Amino acid sequence: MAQDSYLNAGRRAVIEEMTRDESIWALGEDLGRGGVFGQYKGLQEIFGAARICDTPISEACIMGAAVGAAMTGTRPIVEMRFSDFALCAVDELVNQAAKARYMFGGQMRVPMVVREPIGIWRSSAAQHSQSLESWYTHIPGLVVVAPATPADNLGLLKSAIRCDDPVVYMEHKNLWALEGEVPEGEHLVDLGRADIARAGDAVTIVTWSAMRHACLRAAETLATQGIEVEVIDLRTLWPWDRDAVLASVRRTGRLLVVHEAVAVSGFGAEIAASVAEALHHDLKAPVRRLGAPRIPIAYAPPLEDRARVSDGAIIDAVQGLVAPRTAA
Amino acid sequence: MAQDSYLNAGRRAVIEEMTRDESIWALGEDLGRGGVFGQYKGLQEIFGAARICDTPISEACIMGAAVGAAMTGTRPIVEMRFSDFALCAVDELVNQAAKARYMFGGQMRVPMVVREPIGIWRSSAAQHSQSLESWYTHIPGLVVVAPATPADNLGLLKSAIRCDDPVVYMEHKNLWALEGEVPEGEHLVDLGRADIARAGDAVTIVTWSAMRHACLRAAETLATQGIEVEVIDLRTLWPWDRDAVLASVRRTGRLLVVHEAVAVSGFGAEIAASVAEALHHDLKAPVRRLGAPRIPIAYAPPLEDRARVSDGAIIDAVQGLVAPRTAA
Amino acid sequence: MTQTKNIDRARFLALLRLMHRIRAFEEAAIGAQQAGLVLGAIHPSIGQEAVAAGVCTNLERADLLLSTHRGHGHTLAKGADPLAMMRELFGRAGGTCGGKGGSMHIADFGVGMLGANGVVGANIPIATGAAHGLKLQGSRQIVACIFGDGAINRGPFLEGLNWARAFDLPVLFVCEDNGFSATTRTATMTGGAGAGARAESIGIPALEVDGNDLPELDAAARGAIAEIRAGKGPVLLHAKTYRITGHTAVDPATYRPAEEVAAQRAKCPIARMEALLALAGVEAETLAQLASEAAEEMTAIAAKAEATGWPDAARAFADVQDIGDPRERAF
Amino acid sequence: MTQTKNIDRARFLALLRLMHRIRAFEEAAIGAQQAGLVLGAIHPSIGQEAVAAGVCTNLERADLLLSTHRGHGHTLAKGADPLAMMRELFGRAGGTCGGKGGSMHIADFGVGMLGANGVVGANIPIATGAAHGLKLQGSRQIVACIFGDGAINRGPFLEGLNWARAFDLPVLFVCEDNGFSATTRTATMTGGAGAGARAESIGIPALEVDGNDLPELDAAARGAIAEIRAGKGPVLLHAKTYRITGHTAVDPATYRPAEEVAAQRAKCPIARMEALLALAGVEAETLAQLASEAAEEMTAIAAKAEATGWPDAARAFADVQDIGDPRERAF
Ligand SMILES: Cc1ncc(C[n+]2csc(CCOP(=O)(O)OP(=O)(O)O)c2C)c(N)n1
Ligand SMILES: Cc1ncc(C[n+]2csc(CCOP(=O)(O)OP(=O)(O)O)c2C)c(N)n1
Ligand SMILES: [Mg+2]
Ligand SMILES: [Mg+2]
Repeated sequence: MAQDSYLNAGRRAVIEEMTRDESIWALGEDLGRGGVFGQYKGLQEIFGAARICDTPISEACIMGAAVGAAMTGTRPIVEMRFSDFALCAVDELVNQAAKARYMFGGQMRVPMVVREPIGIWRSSAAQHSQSLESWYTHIPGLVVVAPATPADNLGLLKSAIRCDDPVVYMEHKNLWALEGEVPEGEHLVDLGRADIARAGDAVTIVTWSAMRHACLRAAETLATQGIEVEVIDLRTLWPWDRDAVLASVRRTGRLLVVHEAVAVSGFGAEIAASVAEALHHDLKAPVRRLGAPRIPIAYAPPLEDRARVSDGAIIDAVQGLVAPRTAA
Repeated sequence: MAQDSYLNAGRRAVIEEMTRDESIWALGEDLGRGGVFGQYKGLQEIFGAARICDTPISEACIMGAAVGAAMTGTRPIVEMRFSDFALCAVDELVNQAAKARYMFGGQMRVPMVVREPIGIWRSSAAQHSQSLESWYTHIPGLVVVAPATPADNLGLLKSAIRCDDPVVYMEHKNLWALEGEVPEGEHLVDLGRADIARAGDAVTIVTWSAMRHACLRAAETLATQGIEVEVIDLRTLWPWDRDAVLASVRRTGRLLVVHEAVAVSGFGAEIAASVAEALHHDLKAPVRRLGAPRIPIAYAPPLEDRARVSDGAIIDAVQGLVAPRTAA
Repeated sequence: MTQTKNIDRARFLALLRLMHRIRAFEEAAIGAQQAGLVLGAIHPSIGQEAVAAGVCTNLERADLLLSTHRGHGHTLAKGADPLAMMRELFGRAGGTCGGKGGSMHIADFGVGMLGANGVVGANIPIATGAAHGLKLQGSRQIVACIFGDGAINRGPFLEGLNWARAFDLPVLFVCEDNGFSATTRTATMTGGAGAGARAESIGIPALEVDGNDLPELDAAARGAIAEIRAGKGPVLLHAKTYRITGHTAVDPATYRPAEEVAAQRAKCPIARMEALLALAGVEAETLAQLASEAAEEMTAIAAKAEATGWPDAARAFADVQDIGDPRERAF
Repeated sequence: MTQTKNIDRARFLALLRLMHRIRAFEEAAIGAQQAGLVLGAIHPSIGQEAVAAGVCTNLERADLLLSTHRGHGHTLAKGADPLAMMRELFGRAGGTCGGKGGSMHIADFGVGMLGANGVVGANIPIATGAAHGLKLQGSRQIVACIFGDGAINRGPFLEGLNWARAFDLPVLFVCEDNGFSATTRTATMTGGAGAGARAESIGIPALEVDGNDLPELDAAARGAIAEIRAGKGPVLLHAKTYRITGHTAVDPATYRPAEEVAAQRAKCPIARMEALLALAGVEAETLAQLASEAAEEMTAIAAKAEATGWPDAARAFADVQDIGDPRERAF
């Protein structure tokens, strides 16, 4: 184990996989200068300009070209820069990449990873801050991943690159600098498997991406109040680890889902609904969700902060869940 | 009251509103020849080519131009032909139309209606059959409407055209030919208000669009078995009529949400989760959702049918909800 | 306009036969649709067969092709099995895509046919990326990408062409210009001189040909493909033709005068090819036989398709993706 | 290159003053960012000020403007209040957008400035549609749409230009070509001769000018705008300039040689305008005063912005849409 950053872990995943498999290449704007966050720093020097491929500002063609390139036996890693710009390439992802394998009767597959950094990043405003992971979970054919730790960014990105289907891989911009333990040898994390980030039996918190850390902070505080929560970091949103979540809620009887995206029709709705359907009779309190209000992300800090799920809100929600029921 | 078709009712809405307000115009491909389904038939003859505006095959520009035209005081009706093609214009809708009012601090509004027909239509396959309404409910700034009857297509489309914010207006392709009673005078239906399509006290079914009719058919059959279900057609998905739904479930104690879209992260998840959160202690059975499996829509009828929610599935689900609980 | 006795008779007889087969395939499909056997939309390419024949005959089997919603001709010309295609249109087992795609999504990767597409212009970035993939792998294969005149007004046309030029990719762009974008005359919605001018402004050489003149098209495609295979990067071929039928098989196309259609029918590439071969000494009987053989072949194929069973309904859940249960929470 | 004594001194003094104010505004903003007062990204247009000045001075107040992420200069030149702009960058109350937008989303509808945009090329269809709206309403206003050289590789560029031509709309497209798409040299990713050639291929007349030569730019913009206002449809102005700073204020731009930047710095439009005015007899002192006045103005404005309070947090929930509770189910 060594300390490394979330950003470097992702970079290492790309290096290891590109070294292992010559058919892998990366394409996107400014990759030769390291990409917009430095995730690709030095990679063009290692792998050359053909495999770390600078592209025009043509998101639709970046995505569409990756589909064609995947059909011809290469394995593209698509860099979308900010997930917001992936909205310029939705036909290519949703109507083409996601459906091709099925629509053409399984004649081929479309192995590609679409890296699209999500999340609020101080004062980046409405067009550079979105988290739309729930959209992709709704689209047949897509795998959806949102890592929260350096180790997971290594292990999940490697698995995503090895996946034979299109993967929407959402790193969180606020996590680039996060340091953490990262295994030194080959490290793969299975897609579809959640991580129990903290064990507890009072309440099950299901979360992912940057909110994992907020939930763990809240859990510390709650522990000092004698409330031990279990924090499950889903890591993969499709397929999500239903078994892990149901097993936990069966024990705790209480569910809180926490995500940064807008609450309305966020992926938390799917989890809360699934748990309510499956475990209604085991629940000791109603399922509960925390997510952003249905507002665009504003620029000014005091406004932007209103779109954030705070540690305090998580603590309050947990306290509400464990409080004895009072007549409404 | 007179009989009219769903298609004609929409056409009448456009005629009435364009007659009332000169700033309204419609833009899209082939509108001069009536549009792809005939929804605009004869309108260019009435309103001229400037107001019933044929466009190039440029979905991104159709949507983006509508944003600019709305900012300059006109009220565009955007025709996307099939909701699937609206995926070529997502940046324009989500990053531009939906956010402009907020992002620019309320300096102006973007009054536009985006008509994008949804739904499975026999053997139209994966790129002409999608229902992505849940996506739009997740986007701050958008109003989302999905009418199910001729009268509602008249009254809701008129209200959508009068709305000062962008409205995603999703007609269902399979309903074009549906006939029904349509009021003769001015008929407006408020956005955000559900329709209790059938009253009952055993189970609350929440649905919208074409599934309203499947639910009503199922309700007939169930009534013969002594099970009286309440069928709520939401009509507007954002804002949805929370009060109507909660009031009904408070009475029935049972909720089934039925929609044609993929179940995973469909808008049914939002409703089921909301009801489970708000009415956990009133529920006599777990909330329940019916939607499509997470598969693209196939072409061949036997495969396509596997993506449909059948009347039988609705009946089974209701029966399951009212059945006495047996140990699992 | 090609008008000479000195044409390669064997070659053009074979291509005429191919055009007849394309037409017969579509006529059989339209008939089947009228009989309620084909449930999805059909976009016939009747009158446009020369583009399919002239382009695809110059491709090698390993070369790749991307097509449009109006792609039966291209697909047949690339070597796909018409019975599998017809089964696909009927939605039956053994269709090219197992009945999952239908007319707008026919693909046959076995012959390098990487798909029709239901989204106008969407095939252009995919084709460009396929060429990018080939180049990365050092292949000598090339990619042909056929699209309509309406597609040049979509953004992906610009992005794909610019990309192909920026990376000097082996791709032949073919604008199959039938004058219409569905029911709209493309010229009324299009600025400038069209596909060729736009390609040239992006640095891509463009050739304009009479798309109903098969020898002219054949020569142009052959030349362009040789250049592309030699590594000179993309070329655009702009083939002007005419859509004799409506946009779909059920579109009466009343938005254009009957005289226009009649005049164009007389210029149909099959009629022209027949006239040319007659001039070159081919007997009328031989020519007539090609037509009737094609009709017979495709009628038989339609009958076989009709006699084929449906795909197993469980296939609805196959080939979605390797992980995750597609049935989760449904029903 | 303009080199004459016979220039309109008053006009160009005013424009020089405007360029100084733009530069001073951005220098103040960069300083404030370094001091931690501006939290969002800033894309400076230092070295590109002539484009803003030359285009916007020829617009009427009622005319409309759409800009990019690099839009401070355009916005100031269109007449927006620099204090409101600075407050927006600081995220304070009284910002042009109430602090909701920041640098990349400045808009001032009061002076016809319909928005910067955080999405490259997205302003082009919006501008086209604004012009469409104006035309429908029989207005004499026109729309100017400024975008970068990188934007011409995005699909909306093609779609917007074709649309503007198809409907003969009153829009001036301005390609502010600074040679870079973020950290990438645009030429390495772009086929053909650039914006002008692409416009012409779509049937839109194009003018290429030295974007650091204000008199040349001014004359070209004036001529183009007169034609557009006369109803002749869209024109594209391709202004070649250079981005002296990095892509953002924190980009050291080490991907280009220092000599290149130094050479370009010498050709900066402010220096060139000063030289020209000196040649025309304007005293050095007068010129120096313009610079120092601008710096003082913007320093004072930054101080005022800093002294301004934050917007009321409750505004986070305002102006989302008329119906529906934005707080539903959150927190
Ligand atoms: C993005 C998109 N917009 C609209 C359509 C509907 N549509 C299908 S074919 C067609 C006309 C296409 O014209 P062209 O590209 O010239 O091809 P042609 O049909 O003439 O072969 C249209 C508008 C579509 N399939 N995709
Ligand atoms: C669609 C989209 N892709 C990528 C970006 C990231 N980005 C911001 S500015 C920029 C460079 C734009 O270059 P150009 O259009 O020449 O404008 P300049 O920055 O040179 O003024 C890029 C790639 C973006 N904002 N939008
Ligand atoms: Mg056409
Ligand atoms: Mg630039």
